[in-house]
Amino acid sequence: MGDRIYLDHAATTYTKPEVLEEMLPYFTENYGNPSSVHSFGREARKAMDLARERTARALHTDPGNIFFTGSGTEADNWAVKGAALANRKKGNHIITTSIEHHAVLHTCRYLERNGFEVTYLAVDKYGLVDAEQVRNAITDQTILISVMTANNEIGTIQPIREIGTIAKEKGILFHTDAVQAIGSVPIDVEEMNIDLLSLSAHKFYGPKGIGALYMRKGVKVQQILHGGAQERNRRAGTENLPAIVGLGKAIELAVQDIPGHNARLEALRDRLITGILSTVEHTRLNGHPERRLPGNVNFSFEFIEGEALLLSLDIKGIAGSSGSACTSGSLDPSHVLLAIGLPHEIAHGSLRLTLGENNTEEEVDYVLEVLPQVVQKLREMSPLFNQQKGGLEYV
Amino acid sequence: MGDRIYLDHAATTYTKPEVLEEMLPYFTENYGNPSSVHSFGREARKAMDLARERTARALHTDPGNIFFTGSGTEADNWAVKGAALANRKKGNHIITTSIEHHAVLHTCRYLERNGFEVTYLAVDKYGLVDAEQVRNAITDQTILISVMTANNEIGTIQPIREIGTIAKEKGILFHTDAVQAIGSVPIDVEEMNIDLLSLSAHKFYGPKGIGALYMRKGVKVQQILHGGAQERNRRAGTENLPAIVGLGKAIELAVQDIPGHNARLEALRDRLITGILSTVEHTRLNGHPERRLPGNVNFSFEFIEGEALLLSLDIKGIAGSSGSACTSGSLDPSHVLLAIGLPHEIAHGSLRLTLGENNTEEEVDYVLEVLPQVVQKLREMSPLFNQQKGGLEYV
Amino acid sequence: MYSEKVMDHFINPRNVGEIENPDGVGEVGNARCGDIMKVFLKIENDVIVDVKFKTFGCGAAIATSSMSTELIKGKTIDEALAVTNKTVAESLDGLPPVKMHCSVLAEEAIKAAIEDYRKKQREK
Amino acid sequence: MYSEKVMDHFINPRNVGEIENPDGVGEVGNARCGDIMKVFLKIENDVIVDVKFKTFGCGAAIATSSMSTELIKGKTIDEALAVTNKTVAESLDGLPPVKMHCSVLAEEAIKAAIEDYRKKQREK
Ligand SMILES: Cc1ncc(COP(=O)(O)O)c(C=O)c1O
Ligand SMILES: Cc1ncc(COP(=O)(O)O)c(C=O)c1O
Repeated sequence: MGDRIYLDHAATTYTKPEVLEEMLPYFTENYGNPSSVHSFGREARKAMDLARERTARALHTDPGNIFFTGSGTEADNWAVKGAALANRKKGNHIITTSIEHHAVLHTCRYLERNGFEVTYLAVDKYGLVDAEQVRNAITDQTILISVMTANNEIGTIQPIREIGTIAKEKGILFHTDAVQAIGSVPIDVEEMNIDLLSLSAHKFYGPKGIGALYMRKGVKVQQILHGGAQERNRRAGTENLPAIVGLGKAIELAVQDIPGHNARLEALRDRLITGILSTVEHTRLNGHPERRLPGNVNFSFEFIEGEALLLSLDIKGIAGSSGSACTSGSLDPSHVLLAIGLPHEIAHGSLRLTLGENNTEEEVDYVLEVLPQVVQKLREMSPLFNQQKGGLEYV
Repeated sequence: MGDRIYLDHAATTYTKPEVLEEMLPYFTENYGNPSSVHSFGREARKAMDLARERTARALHTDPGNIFFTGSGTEADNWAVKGAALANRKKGNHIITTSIEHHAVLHTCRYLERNGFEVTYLAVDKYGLVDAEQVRNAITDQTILISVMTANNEIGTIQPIREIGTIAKEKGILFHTDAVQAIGSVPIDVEEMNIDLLSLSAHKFYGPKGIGALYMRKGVKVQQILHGGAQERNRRAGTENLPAIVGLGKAIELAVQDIPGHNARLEALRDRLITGILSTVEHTRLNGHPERRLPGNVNFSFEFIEGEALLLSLDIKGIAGSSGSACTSGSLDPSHVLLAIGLPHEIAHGSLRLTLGENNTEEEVDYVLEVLPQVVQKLREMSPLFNQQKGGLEYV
Repeated sequence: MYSEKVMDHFINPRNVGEIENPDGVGEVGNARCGDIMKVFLKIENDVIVDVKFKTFGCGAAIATSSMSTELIKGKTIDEALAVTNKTVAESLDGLPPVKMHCSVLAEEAIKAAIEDYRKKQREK
Repeated sequence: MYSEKVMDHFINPRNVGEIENPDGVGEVGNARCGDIMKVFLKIENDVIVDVKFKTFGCGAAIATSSMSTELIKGKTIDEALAVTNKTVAESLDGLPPVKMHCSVLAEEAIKAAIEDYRKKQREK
């Protein structure tokens, strides 16, 4: 056990040493621009081709369908804006969910300001979208469905395959934000009828600042970054070669043994969940009890506020995150927690602990030792705790 | 002298070892997300703040005016699209030049398809824009002037200060693409009346996949990447911390001793130019004889084609680039070479050699030994050479 | 993000708790917004002889609660009323801009408690 | 980008040069597009006994010139006419898609030279 315990892998992961190692030569030695004719350029191009192949293999598609971007956010923006604008003549309606990442939600808001109509599907108390609800929301104007594979806050895994089938049946483009899912949810874009898929390397032990968009061949998507002819003339900007190499290596490692990876993380996750439920009262597990990411733990602790909880844990060497308004930079707590029906006061008291490959049982046990004390201390300070011994009411 | 000579620094530079060294801990140790509350996040935030300060210092502005992007291309897209769309109510006219990088030009074409009017100013035979021409192009609809600080192909340095003065006088936003200029042209955004400035780290020995946009406080620019609240709510996406750290270090080094850096490169550049002019006939130096980037050498060799020249040089271990259509992936040769008045057939035979900090006199002398032989060999193969012993005619 | 002083008052908050039969009680904020502060005062001869607080809120809310109660302890009511949110923030070596509202909360809670005391006095 | 064969024919192009008093000459392409190929034929009894070329163009243009002239040397006119751009590209172990037009250039230059030869025969 190190001196600090990192339990915020959903925010970002470390880059694995073996990934970094593959990247290093591309900074100082093989630093050519893949578009260049000379030997430096050819070496770069070769490395890029390999990374594209590895990425394609992980998604069960052809390298020609993979386009590298500067982030998961850019991939989401490109998919949603690009598909909407390119298919504007067919219709102006988009279906998404109320618990998407802001990269999708705020892009939808932008499109709403520009003449599109967006349906934000509600989710159930576990954060699950109902595929039939998607079907019912379709109108003759619907051109795009965007539903994330797995939620970044509460870890709920959506019925992507079912939604893909409906989208295909209706001839509507289907985008999924798989940023949190890569390495935990097996993806086959063909089988799952996915037309567009976003991913981001720093969520699966690759470097930050590199993502990819899978686009099925023939799908019409407008360009959003204009300039040079890179990425087969669809995404301009000198290719970020070291990061592309890192993404390729990281995704290869990430999909190598998903069942094994999941089993390991789920064991830790369930130990943490069970431990918390059995030691801390007035506590609620957020997200789906079974259909959840293997590394995701999300709790609401009544009567206390999330940032204070995070700081207290941080002092004890535990790094987590929260959907509290105080940590989101906005006035309201997490839109995801509100969407699953938590009242504001409960949502403020949320804690997300996301496990990664290096976490150990020992670390989990340390958290289980410290967390109840910290919660207790904050509750004793809280005016809400005394007032309502029985706990606040919520659905 | 290494076994290969890299003379394509305008395409991309290697990352300096001392830059890479500062980046490394942020991959595997201090890998936190700068938006996180915990100690990993705070370390990340601190490193990001330092990088922003260093960048601001290099441009003589406040850190609050610096926004990191995923590339120079993104910075250009953001500046031009963002300023145009945010100021649409004031007018729909943009002034730029015919020799901008495609990141600006193709963005302007996109805006033209969306109701904007763009004036593409002509340049003289040296690639120079006339500031008075800018003034004359202004209409009551003009909302943005975008002129690059220095050209990436022929190295010509524009009268940015004069254009800035005119823009300020007329109350029009002024953007400059300084991607090629950082480290060679001293920049003071205040003195030069620049409202928006794009830069890209991999052109000054920083990493690829990271750029920055300077935006003067109060300037209205629309967001182009929607999502999280990063970069003070103006550019979404998890911050690419290692690359941001690298940009900060690289720009600090790049502006440390611009006169010294320029003197060294100019000596090599002029040795190369003089050497080529004195050994190869039917040859033309492209770009301005004095107002040019210290590392830029650009020649047209009549009767031969650029890609063949590049390949031949590559075989001899010399890495350069060309404005030939065959290397640009388009049907026409470089728009810059055409804009300075070269006929197509001459533009095809262009060679750009761009020097960097590690190049030596010995390397230049090797190029001067090899290049005339290579040109001669290709000319002897060319049907144009025999036909026209006197050389083709052009203005 | 937070100064050392803020962290000190967050980790070891002074004056946490309740006062039985307080002379004045003030509660401001609401749970919906994620911030509630409740202040209890014991007052003798217009002097605040004891003060306690309970706070539901972020690190800054707890630290400003702690600091502001320290600042008014042993002071006269008039002196306590002169303690502004700026004073509290400065005594903590500053607060991040997005957290300034927490110091306002502390100021308001104290004012509300004194108001409550005065009301009770008038009612006596 | 290029196969080893392409690079070999680019570095050591076969049949470069001109033939004095050729029996047929063909020139296709233009300098504006960056590609010109000129083919010179020496023909005896309908057999191409010698062939030379001059090319202004990229690496692929030079390599296809070299390969296509090799392929027709010693062949009858009919055999030479049967050499398509696909044959040339395949003999070079393939060309990048954006360079396929270069092989078309080579095929056309040879056809033009044979056409020229036939025209001259008819005029005799
Ligand atoms: C579900 C989801 N989508 C999109 C993103 C955006 O990815 P990035 O921060 O790499 O731009 C994230 C993470 O931040 C995410 O969790
Ligand atoms: C003048 C100029 N502007 C913009 C760019 C684009 O920068 P990047 O490739 O980093 O996106 C480049 C280089 O490619 C350039 O030379």
